[in-house]
Amino acid sequence: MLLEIEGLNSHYGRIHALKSANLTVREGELVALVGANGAGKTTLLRTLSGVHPASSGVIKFDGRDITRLNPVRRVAEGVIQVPEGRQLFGPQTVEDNLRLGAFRRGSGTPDADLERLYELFPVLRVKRDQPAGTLSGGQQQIVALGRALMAKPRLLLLDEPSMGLAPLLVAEIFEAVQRLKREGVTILLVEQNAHAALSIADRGYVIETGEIVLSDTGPALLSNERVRQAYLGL
Amino acid sequence: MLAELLQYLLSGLTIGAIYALAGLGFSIIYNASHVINFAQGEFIMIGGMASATLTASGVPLPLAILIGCGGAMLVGVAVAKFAVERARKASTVTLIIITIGASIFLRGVAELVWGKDFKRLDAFSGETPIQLFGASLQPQSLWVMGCAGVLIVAIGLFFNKTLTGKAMLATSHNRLAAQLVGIDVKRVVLASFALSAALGAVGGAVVAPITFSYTEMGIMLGLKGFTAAVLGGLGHGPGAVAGGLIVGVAEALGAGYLSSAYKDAVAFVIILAVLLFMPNGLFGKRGTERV
Amino acid sequence: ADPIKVGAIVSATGPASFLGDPEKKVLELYADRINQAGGVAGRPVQLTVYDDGGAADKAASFTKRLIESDKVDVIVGGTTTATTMAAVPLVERGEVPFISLAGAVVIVEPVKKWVFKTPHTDRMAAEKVMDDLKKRGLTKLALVSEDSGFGKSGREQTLAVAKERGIELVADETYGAKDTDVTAQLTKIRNNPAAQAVLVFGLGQGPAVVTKNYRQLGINLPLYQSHGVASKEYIRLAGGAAEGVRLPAAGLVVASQLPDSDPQKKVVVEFTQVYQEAFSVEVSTFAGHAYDGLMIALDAVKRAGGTDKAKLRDAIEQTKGYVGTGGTVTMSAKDHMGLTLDAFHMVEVKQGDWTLAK
Amino acid sequence: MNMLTSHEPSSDAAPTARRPGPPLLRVEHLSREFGGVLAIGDLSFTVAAGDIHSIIGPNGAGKTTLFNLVTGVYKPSGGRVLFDGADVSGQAPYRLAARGMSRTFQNLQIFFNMTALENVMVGRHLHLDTRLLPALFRFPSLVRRDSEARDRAAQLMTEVGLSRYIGADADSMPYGALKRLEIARALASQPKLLLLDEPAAGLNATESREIDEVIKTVAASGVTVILVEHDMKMVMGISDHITALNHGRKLAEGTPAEVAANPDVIAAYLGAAP
Amino acid sequence: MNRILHGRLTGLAVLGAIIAVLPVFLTNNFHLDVAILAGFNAVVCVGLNLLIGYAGQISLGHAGFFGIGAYASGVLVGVYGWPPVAALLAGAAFVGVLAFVVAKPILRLKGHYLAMATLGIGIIVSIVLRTESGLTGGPDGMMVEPFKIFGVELYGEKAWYWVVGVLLFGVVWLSLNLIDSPMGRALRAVHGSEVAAEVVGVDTARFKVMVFVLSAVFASVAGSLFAHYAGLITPAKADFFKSIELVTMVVFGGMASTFGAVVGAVVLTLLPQALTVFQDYQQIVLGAILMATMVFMPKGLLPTLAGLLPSRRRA
Ligand SMILES: Nc1ncnc2c1ncn2[C@@H]1O[C@H](COP(=O)(O)OP(=O)(O)OP(=O)(O)O)[C@@H](O)[C@H]1O
Ligand SMILES: Nc1ncnc2c1ncn2[C@@H]1O[C@H](COP(=O)(O)OP(=O)(O)OP(=O)(O)O)[C@@H](O)[C@H]1O
Ligand SMILES: [Mg+2]
Ligand SMILES: [Mg+2]
Repeated sequence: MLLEIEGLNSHYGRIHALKSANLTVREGELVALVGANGAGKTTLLRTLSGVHPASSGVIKFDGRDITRLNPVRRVAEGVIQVPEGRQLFGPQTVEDNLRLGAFRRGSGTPDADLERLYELFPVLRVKRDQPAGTLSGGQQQIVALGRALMAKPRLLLLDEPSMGLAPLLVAEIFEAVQRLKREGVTILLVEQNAHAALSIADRGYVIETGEIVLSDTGPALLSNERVRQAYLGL
Repeated sequence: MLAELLQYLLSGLTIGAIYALAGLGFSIIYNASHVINFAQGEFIMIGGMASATLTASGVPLPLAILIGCGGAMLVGVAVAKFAVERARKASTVTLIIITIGASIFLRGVAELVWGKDFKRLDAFSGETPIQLFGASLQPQSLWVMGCAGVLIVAIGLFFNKTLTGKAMLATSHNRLAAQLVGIDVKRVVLASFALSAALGAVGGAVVAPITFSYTEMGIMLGLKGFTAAVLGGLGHGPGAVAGGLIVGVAEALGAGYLSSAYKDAVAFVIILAVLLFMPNGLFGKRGTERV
Repeated sequence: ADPIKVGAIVSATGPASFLGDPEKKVLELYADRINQAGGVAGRPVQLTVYDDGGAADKAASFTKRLIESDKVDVIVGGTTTATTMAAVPLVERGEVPFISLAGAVVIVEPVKKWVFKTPHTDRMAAEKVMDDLKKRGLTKLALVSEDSGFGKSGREQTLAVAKERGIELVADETYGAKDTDVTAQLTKIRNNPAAQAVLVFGLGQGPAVVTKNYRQLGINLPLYQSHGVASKEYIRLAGGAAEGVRLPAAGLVVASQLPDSDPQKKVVVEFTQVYQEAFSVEVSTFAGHAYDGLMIALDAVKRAGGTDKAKLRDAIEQTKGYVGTGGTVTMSAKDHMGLTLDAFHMVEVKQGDWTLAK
Repeated sequence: MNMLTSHEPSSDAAPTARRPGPPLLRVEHLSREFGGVLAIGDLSFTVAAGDIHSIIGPNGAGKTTLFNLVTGVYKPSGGRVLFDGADVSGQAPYRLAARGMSRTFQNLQIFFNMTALENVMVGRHLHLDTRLLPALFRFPSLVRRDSEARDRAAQLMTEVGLSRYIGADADSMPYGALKRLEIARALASQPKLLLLDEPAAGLNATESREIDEVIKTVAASGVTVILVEHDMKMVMGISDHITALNHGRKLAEGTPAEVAANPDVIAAYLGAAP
Repeated sequence: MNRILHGRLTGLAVLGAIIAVLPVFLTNNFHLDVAILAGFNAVVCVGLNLLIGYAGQISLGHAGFFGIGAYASGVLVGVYGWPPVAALLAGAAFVGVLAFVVAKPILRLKGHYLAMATLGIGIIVSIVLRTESGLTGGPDGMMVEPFKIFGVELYGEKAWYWVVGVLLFGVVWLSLNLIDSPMGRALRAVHGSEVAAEVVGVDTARFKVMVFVLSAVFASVAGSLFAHYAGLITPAKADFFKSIELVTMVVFGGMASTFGAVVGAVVLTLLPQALTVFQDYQQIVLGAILMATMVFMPKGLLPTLAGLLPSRRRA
């Protein structure tokens, strides 16, 4: 068990955004989390990264309780998030953004990784010296993903990685996610493109107004009537 | 005629270098947190007062400056830790008001510690003016300009070439994202305050022989430093230096050729004119936010 | 017994702090001493001091507070001409005796019913300097004045006195009270071949900056200052640059050099001793001004037999032969200062100390 | 009353047939460069009144830039934009809004210092009394119209599916809700031309279908819609006409079926026929 | 948000009641004097809050406008013998025109650059006031004649208290009206996102200029009346520090809250007076209070305190 969440609660002021959530992710597993707008998906990821405090409950990573660790320590443990809305360092160049992704790995030269990333997403190479903030929406999304990969995550938290991407790229991203999984990275994937997410996921969770209401294997959820109606538009 | 002009230029450059040093301090903190630290002037004051009083009681100058720097750094870290960091979610204006509060507080403490009178610090390498084509230059001016020069290069390298420097910048651009890549944003902000406090203190020490040091010396220098930093483009080190020199020279020429009373006005008219055509200062980055 | 309520507004901080700070200290020191000695006519002195930071509007507001809220019997202070003049209409309207510690002649000319002052006027300073120039056979003077109340008034008086005494003003520059660099103005004077001597009219650190810049520019003309710098502080700040500077000052700064025959000698020596013992810093004439102001007020309380404001005012106006740090004071309905030129000494800085100029 | 269709009657609305109407927007040889790179190059196309006209293309093709040029957020480096018969190139956005354009943003532009409802009310700006004196002295007519605007804004929010956020502060809303909020705000100004930049981003399939409905209703009421979207199900389902861009230039144009079958579009964008 | 902040009528009623009852507790002229000064500051701050708090445009030069108003009255009445009311109006008109002329280019600037530009304008104004001593009396200021209207001289703290009280009440009323109007919403939208405001038809430049001019005129009128009341004005009233003080009051009380601006102005006018008891520790205490308040109440005094009350959310 790489990640274990037990009875996790989280608030924004008086708003109870996450209600005793229980969730587990095994080492090497790809788990999808689906839910409507405002269900609390982003909140869950933010609480996992430590940028939003948990009100109660326990988060265990690799057997250790990390509920009270600060974000920096969690990143050091290898918990890496691709945040909603991309959150780039706008005025800094694309390459600086990517290098900063490797910040926690210290001063070692991540040039080889950078090169691999450029192979994977050629547009990054083209735009490497441009301020990240001036890129198109989809290009920025790729920078955000690339930056997270530079950190060599153990647990990758993806918050809607396909948002704003052209169909071709969506396919590429999902392929990349699968490849990462094959390389041993554990992934928790939040996606509005529930169909694609559940298709590649080992298991999935459904969250509604802050509560986890359903969990099953990916294929089972895909054929679940409730899921089909509420999230797949079928 | 030429000697007169040269004299004004030299005085302007000296004063300008002082402003430049103050402006650099603003830029550093801005680069780490987008906070405008109105207590920057007080760091300068601490440096000036510490070196003046310590040397007066027999401490050798380099040691006195070092102690001043250390003291200023402690104060800077305290301001960052107990005030700025705690109000992290507050708006920029609120943070500015906090630093104003800090500056009033520090001035009050300084008055208790050092008293209200002016302190004198001997020039580092004598007071015999250097004669240049009929104009004279104080040796201390060279110290000021030299310090400004060295520091701007060091700071430029730091922010543009080191990962730590880039991490500082990143923190100011997007604190959330900085946390998510593992940057300890609190430490970054503390470090930036420590760094600019040290810088301010060195500045205070080298300018003290020219301006005297007193507990209120930071007010004017702080204001002029802010001016220099904005004129050059906030966060841009060489810009702050250029801004400082421009303000200093404009003042000296204004005092020389127009009227001493309007010398500050001359500087501000120039600044307004620059901002009209370059809304982000001389070297400031243009907007990188898209819709 | 009812305390005698003495109010004070001084500029203990701000650009005039090197005047106001000693003033504040002296007032507090002597109020204590007098109370320990049993007060005045059996009544203790209750002192309320406000620091106006050198700002005229703050001085006005504190004056109002002293009159309206603290209900003081007499006000000492107004460190600078500006703060004094801000208080003047209020004390006139509120009918409270007011003894200013500032220099300009406008404070007491024309005479205002409730307003008095202790230091010599700027006009006297100008006269003293002109006399000295004449003695040295110099006739062309360059003036550098501060753009503050004292400096402006001093400038006007200098212009007037120069005309009277046939001295030609060949340059007329100004600087700001907070300026840290005056080389531009001094450069103009250096390049003016007519100038034979330079007079600086200002307070606080400004004149010290001028002095330093003056030497840095290598100007060798005789340099005069006003009594606005008559404090060791000035010499300390200007350092070696102050060597040879001349200025008119009260006897206090050269206490030990005064001839024993001088009636002031005993007073100034004793005051110097008390002051230096209490604060272990060198005495300044400004401290003396405050001392004189307080003493004249309390002396008047004794003579007036109480603190009725009208009687107190009359008693102050009738001060006769009071020997203070500034000289022997004899006031009248036409003269609310009561000092003559005799008590003003031309002093010169030699080896970092004041000496009576020959 | 259905707010989405309650626009002021426009004479040229032709709701009957899906024949292309007269052009409402005409883009001629438009270009825009950033630091020497052309984000839009020599682009020309027209949008017929009453149509739902989609712009598709790979990331970085220049779709958002095109929106910014059409709505006056950026000034073109060359070419013209004609709206409703008039040359409006380089006009300020607020002038274009007065002419009847409104839009949403790919990078959310929400008034986070206000409530959700107030955000939508700002959308009614053009239809309210915004003079200083009536505001200072609170003229009754102003107050009355303002409260009508409030009701109207609330109804619009309901129609885009935001009824539960009517009283909420904008800064407490989740991403998907904010996308809808932008649509409501844009609709509040009762535009002739509505430009939507990825309205379905961040919405799941079911939620996207809701937005489909909203767009269709709006279009049915005679509002012309230009849509940028990567959700091909939505684009192919509701568009009357599609223009595909690549590298700032036109790649293909036509009905959804035509464009979807175009080999260039498939190669550059779709990957496989949807 | 709380009812107290937004319920216009409740807020106005409370303000009116406080103004009406306060004199009972102000036992001497000095206390009235402080209240009057607080009132003048509050008037300026309410206007400044429209600009800073609502429209999100910083100004570090507003004391300049206050100063121009004050000196217009001082000079026109004292030197040229104008009737005070005419001088006040002329000052306000001049400030209005000046603000209008500078606003357009300046308000294109953002954030700290705007701060710098407004600061520059304020400083230039104060330098002119300090230097043109022929008219203005120079650094030490000038005396100003009392305010006369219809031959009646306004004299004494009592009379002025009511004048300022009514003025403040009026200004607050106008400000509340403005904010609760389409124009007010447009101003706040400018703060939130300028492009978004533009694309729904808000001429952001025009609204920014308008609110800048409006707040400058508020400051000028307050300055004129202040000059007559105080009888002495100095360039310090127009300088950078005064501008900073005004901004501090607005932020301290609570940005984007009209009553917050009033509270900020009142508290920060009283505080230095109250702190004189600390003697040499005055500055330290003032600085500490300022810091602590902003650290623990980053939204400002009033909004934070109001937030503590049980609040009913609006539907
Ligand atoms: N900063 C905030 N302040 C107050 N409430 C918030 C804040 N952020 C989110 N919420 C509330 O928390 C709940 C969960 O929001 P969250 O952003 O986690 O949803 P989500 O599932 O990620 O939605 P989406 O798919 O739209 O991104 C929502 O009801 C939202 O209104
Ligand atoms: N302000 C700018 N400075 C520099 N380059 C820019 C700027 N704006 C846009 N670009 C460039 O123009 C190109 C087009 O960007 P645009 O945002 O229009 O693409 P898009 O088609 O909307 O893409 P997406 O589908 O990813 O949103 C991109 O390569 C981008 O980097
Ligand atoms: Mg989310
Ligand atoms: Mg786009």
